[in-house]
Amino acid sequence: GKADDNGGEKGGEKKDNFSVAMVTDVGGVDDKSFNQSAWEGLQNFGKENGLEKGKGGYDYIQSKSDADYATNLNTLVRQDFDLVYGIGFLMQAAVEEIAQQQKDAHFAIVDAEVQQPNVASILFKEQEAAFLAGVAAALTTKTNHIGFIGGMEIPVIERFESGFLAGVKAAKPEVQVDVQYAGAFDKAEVGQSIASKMYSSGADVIFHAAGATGNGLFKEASDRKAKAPDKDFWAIGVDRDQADMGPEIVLTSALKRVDVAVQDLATKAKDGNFPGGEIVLYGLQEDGVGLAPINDKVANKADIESAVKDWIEKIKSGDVKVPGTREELKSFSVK
Amino acid sequence: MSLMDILMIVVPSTLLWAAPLVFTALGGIFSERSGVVNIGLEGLMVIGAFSAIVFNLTFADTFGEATPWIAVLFAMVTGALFSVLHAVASITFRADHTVSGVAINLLATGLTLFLVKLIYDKGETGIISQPFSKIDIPVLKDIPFIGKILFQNTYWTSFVAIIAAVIVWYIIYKTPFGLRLRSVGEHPMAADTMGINVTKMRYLGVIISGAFGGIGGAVYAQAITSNFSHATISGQGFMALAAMIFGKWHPLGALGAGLFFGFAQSISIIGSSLPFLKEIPSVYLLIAPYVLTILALTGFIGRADAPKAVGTHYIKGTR
Amino acid sequence: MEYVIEMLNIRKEFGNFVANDNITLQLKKGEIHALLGENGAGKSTLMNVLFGLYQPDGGEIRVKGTPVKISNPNVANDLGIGMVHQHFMLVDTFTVTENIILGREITSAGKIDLKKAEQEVRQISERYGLSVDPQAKISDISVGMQQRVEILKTLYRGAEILIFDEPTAVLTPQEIKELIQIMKTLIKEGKSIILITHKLKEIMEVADRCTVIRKGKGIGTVNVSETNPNELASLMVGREVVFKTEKVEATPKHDVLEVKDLTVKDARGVTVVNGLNLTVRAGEIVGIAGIDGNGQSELIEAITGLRKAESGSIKVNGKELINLSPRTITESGVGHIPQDRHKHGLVLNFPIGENMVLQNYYQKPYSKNGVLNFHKIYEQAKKLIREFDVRTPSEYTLARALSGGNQQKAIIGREVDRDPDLLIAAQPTRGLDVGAIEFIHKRLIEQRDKGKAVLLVSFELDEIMNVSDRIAVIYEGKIVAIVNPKETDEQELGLLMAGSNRKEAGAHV
Amino acid sequence: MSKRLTNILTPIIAVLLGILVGTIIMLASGYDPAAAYIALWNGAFGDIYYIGEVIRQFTPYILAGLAVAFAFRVGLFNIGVEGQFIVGWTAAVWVGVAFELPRIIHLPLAILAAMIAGALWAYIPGLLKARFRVHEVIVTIMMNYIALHVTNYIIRNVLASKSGDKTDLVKETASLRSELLQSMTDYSRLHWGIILAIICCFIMWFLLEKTTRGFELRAVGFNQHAAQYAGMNVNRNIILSMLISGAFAGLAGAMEGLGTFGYAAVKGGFTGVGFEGIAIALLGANTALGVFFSAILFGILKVGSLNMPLEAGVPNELVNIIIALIVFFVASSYIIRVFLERFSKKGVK
Ligand SMILES: Nc1ncnc2c1ncn2[C@@H]1O[C@H](COP(=O)(O)OP(=O)(O)OP(=O)(O)O)[C@@H](O)[C@H]1O
Ligand SMILES: Nc1ncnc2c1ncn2[C@@H]1O[C@H](COP(=O)(O)OP(=O)(O)OP(=O)(O)O)[C@@H](O)[C@H]1O
Ligand SMILES: [Mg+2]
Ligand SMILES: [Mg+2]
Repeated sequence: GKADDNGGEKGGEKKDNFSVAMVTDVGGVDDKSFNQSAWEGLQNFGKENGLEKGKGGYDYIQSKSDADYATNLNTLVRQDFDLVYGIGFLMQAAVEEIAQQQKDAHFAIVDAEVQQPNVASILFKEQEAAFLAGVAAALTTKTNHIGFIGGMEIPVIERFESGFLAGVKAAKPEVQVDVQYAGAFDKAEVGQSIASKMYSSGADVIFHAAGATGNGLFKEASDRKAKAPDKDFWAIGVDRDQADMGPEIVLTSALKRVDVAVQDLATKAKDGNFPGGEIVLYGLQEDGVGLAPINDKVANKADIESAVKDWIEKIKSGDVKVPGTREELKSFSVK
Repeated sequence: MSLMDILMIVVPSTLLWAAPLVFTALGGIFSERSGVVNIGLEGLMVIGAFSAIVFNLTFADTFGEATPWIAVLFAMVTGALFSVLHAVASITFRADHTVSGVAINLLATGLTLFLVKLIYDKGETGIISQPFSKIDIPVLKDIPFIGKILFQNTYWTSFVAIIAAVIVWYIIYKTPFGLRLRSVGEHPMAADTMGINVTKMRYLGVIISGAFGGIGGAVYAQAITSNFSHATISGQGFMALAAMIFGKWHPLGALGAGLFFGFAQSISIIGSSLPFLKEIPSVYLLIAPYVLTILALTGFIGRADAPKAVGTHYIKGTR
Repeated sequence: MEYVIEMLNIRKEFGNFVANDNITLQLKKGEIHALLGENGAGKSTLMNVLFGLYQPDGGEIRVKGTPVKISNPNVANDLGIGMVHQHFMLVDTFTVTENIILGREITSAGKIDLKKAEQEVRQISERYGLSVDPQAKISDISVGMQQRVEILKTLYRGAEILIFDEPTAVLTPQEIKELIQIMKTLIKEGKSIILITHKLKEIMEVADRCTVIRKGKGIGTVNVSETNPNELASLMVGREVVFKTEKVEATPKHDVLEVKDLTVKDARGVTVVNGLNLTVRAGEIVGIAGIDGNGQSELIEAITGLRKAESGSIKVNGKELINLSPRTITESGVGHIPQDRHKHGLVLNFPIGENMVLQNYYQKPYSKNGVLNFHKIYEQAKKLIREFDVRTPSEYTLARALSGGNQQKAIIGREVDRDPDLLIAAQPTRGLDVGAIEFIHKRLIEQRDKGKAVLLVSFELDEIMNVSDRIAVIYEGKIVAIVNPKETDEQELGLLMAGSNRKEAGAHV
Repeated sequence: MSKRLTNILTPIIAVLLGILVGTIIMLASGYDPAAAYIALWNGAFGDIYYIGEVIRQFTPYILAGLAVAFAFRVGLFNIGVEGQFIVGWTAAVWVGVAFELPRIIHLPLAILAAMIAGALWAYIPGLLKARFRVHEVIVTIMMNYIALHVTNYIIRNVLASKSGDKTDLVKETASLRSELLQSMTDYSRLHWGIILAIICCFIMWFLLEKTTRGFELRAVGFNQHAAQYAGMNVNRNIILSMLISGAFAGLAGAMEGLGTFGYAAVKGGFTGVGFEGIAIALLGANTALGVFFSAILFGILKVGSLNMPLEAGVPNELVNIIIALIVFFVASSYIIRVFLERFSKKGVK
């Protein structure tokens, strides 16, 4: 803790190094999702600045349950890390509370908003990535039938859903989109059953924003593709490029560059520009979201790419404002 | 959506869900029929899932398409080995069966995740390249109507599960082994006086349950999740336990219960697409399988009697 | 003389307790050899040693002169030793055939050949006159039938020597007769039998010789033809025993229990008490005689509130009690010594002390404002243990650890001490030795003499005749006759119980 | 060796054996056990903050353990503590955010709401068991899932504020948090709930061991037939035991809702507290005192282990293995007793 005897020594280190650490939620740093991405960002930051993993450099703690967030955040503060990240909206309350207690420490939270002078909130415009995914999906579908699988009905996923639907609508209004929530982020079998239902009822592209539940989607798509290689069963990944989940079936992925954001924010803080009390939004403009490369096996890959490029320009320029809620989606139109 | 469409979605999905539950519940039957409570089914599935995924990742290149099947066999062996712990504790060391089962669950989760860290230096494994795949069953798929519903877009493992249930029924009700196993679970002292080695039968019961639990986990992981993480097996073992009790400790009953659970889950998934269910809040669909199970139990299944001596220790010379 | 079995100087210890101390028992070929001793004397232990369930700590066993080591029941079976256990070793959910072939299944291609097995069972059954249905489920057949299945099990395994551990304790008089017939047939077929029983009459009737043990020690072997029941009893107990319980003439007063047109269904929904009428007066003991399964259990369960009655009336001291809760009925002055002491009578995992207040723990002085007063509870327990001679290390000992006889004494103490106006005693002496039986009979008569009404249900005609002031014969759920014990005999009762009416029965006398 | 000494020694030996095997596993897999245990120790006791966190952690463990143990003593296996815990948590927060009341009413009301919610959730399996003899194990498993989905729905659609997946913090007047306790423990989340948990231990002990009601409950637990014979209402006692068990579980939920977290959030899956409760109860031999101590042990191991990867580079899954081994050895205490007896006999000779 603060009073422990090697505190002075660490104080010394502090002058040389800017140390950063993060607390993951129960997923851990190999969750193939935002925890992993955040950790990659920290590692990159560490490499860039010649830091070592561990105290005084960069490190992480994995939580075992929701109750552990506060303990872990506190532990990192007590180890005198200069900036402590809470990864995921689940950590919002814990960060908020500890920030008030540890006024000298600096925090950042990903995917949630905490209004404290010593906390920077990192939010993403997921809807923009999802919008692009929607465009790609709409231009790929031959059946004019698409699916969306959500994990749980929480604001982040609603942003994915709204953006995706807006993208589809913008590119090809006549396409029908089935939306279904699995109710969990860790139920691959539910994901698979939903995907199966959607493919069976005629969808040929499905986008998921459902964490490990989405693994069921890739499984279903791969199975179907293996059985009927000349038919289309596309899946769109989320958060990172999920092309590794099935080279035959992953159309693209809606990227959420937590790594970019984490690294960027750490750099800002190191340079003395810590955006305490602010919300730092990462969208297309900031390279915080994007679309992964389109699968080579799509016939009209070039068309899709150019369409996507157009829309990116429009979004970046502010011509198009992508809806982030269902409410906004209702009033969304391209013209 | 036409009825045919609905059936074509619901039936394969029911079968998909049911298979791991049925395998594991069958395992539970062996153990409990021999008189040993097995609440450790969850842990046995964890072990099975873990072993199958590790095997699959390691040997996919060697065995090619046969990999998932060999991985199931491997998981069967590891499950059986792991269950020896439960057998030793609850039979030889006279541990409370439930406590030992809880320990098995805790140990399985802890150990497998520890090993994943140790082997891969990661929190969860990568995706396997040779999972169980959807297939159309040759010949049968062409049966009019039924073929489309039952034998297309499905998994071999689902049919293996059904066949396994029938075989287990045969073993438990038609063979000397089954008779002895049941006698040990009903009245161990009677069995002892008839020269049956109670300890041996109970060890066998538990070890076979471990083998089946391992299969259940392996099937689940290779047909559904394709990797192993802390979330791969999260409650399926308890659902299998419920299926076993629901099925009244009878192999065909467990099969029925597993199919029922699968069916209820499928309905909760497809429900949102059915015209008459579309409007209701999704929470009702999400809880439907569980509510239906409770209603079914209360309404027409009613009380189920466990094997009489289940959970007790047989110590020679006491009653 | 050729002995088929010789158990020489057998010793068996349980921890520090010596259950068998130097006991010798020699069984001749073709004889029925009785083994007699008080509850806890060590009879079952000795037989379990012979059957390979226990390993002796000393002594030697010889079969046909050859020393053997019987390490498990399989070895015993191979040596031709079969045992009919005191507590039946049958799997309730199995059929007769399944129980019999268990462990020695007949198979064809890995599958149990039930057809063939059933045939074989039927054959043996016919040969020894056992008439058992091979396809019946154990839970569906009577106790007597279950016992025959036990016998069949041993015969199926080719037993030459049969051990019967208290076979008659659970049987009706008719069944006992049939069993004795069966034993005689077995002897004729060349078998030898060791018979454990507390009933001296039976020993006198069938046994050739009798070995007596007391407190784990062998007392000796006598030829039955050269002895009499009194000698046997005093050998066993170590003192003189009175058989005919002394009692003065009853002076019955007002009606305490009035049962009118009572109809009760059993667990399977069959009407087993069918318009039954019965009155028990203060100061008398009414014994209910009947063959097991004629509605006795259901009658008692209905009176005590443990089973719902369909219709009719049950009054105690004029108060209608039908279908009230057991608690209300207990509080209205009904005491109940239940038939199954382990199932109903005791919470085996409670200390004996807490069992002593099982019905009145909530009353003063055992509790106040919902809080138990353990001091008072154990004081009461100590008193009852002393008064009723319950042999237990202490009042804190778990009820489970007591012998059957002592458990029964504890229950009787508890029920009698509550001083109920109506005391129902269901088979209060089942499985107890003559000393304990004597004690319990005295207590019942004592209650009667205090002006209480006592309803006694028993399958032992001796007991019924000995203790009751009036005998009510129950048949198919009705009281078919009320007889005076002084004016009847076992034969008449037996016929009444079998459904013949009074006149016919009387005609035989 | 006296029976008493054996009874005390047995669990201690079980714990030591668990640690011993854990050490062997670490050595075999190339980790440094000494460093791991020091990290564990520091993570649990290295700072007054961590002591506060340990207590905070085991507070709901005590209650969840009591919930499981109480039902066990009446012969029921309540796997549904997890679900009752979740509904208790939600109910407490509901009352905590929805009303404006003075503390003296608000806090008790919120706590009561949690207990009632947990009790009602347990009432259903209790009732079905009593009335229809439906196996409580299945029903409670199913009720867990129903609790999860229903509370998520309520939180999302009824309780959640603007953000949509989480309620506001409960009002100050309904909070178990304490400035005093926090300042004593350097900002740990220690709250007054620990007092309630200790009181509940006492209540469980007193109720079961000292009252007529406890007499009935225990009798029903051991022998329903004898209980019925003795004039006790078996069904009522079954239901009652589930109600009390559920109330304990609900109260455990209030510890999280009014103390540790101060809010309720949509949950992606089970919290695990209810399932830990099973292990805690069994480890504590289903007695109040036993549950108390085993909950403390669990709390220490859980909180301490968080520090292991950071300080010693040892995966904290290892602690789960050790916990499992301890439960395993406690379950097998028969064999430990046999060894102790042999050992002491030899000592005498
Ligand atoms: N497994 C055992 N462990 C310890 N003591 C035992 C055991 N079995 C029997 N005993 C004790 O040994 C003594 C003899 O018991 P046993 O069952 O042989 O009596 P019994 O003569 O058959 O009595 P009963 O007439 O009641 O059947 C009893 O005092 C009993 O307490
Ligand atoms: N493990 C044991 N430890 C101590 N005593 C035991 C043990 N097992 C059995 N006994 C005792 O052995 C004795 C004989 O048992 P048994 O069941 O034959 O009793 P019983 O008097 O014949 O009663 P009943 O025939 O009515 O069941 C009893 O005293 C019983 O308590
Ligand atoms: Mg005996
Ligand atoms: Mg006896």
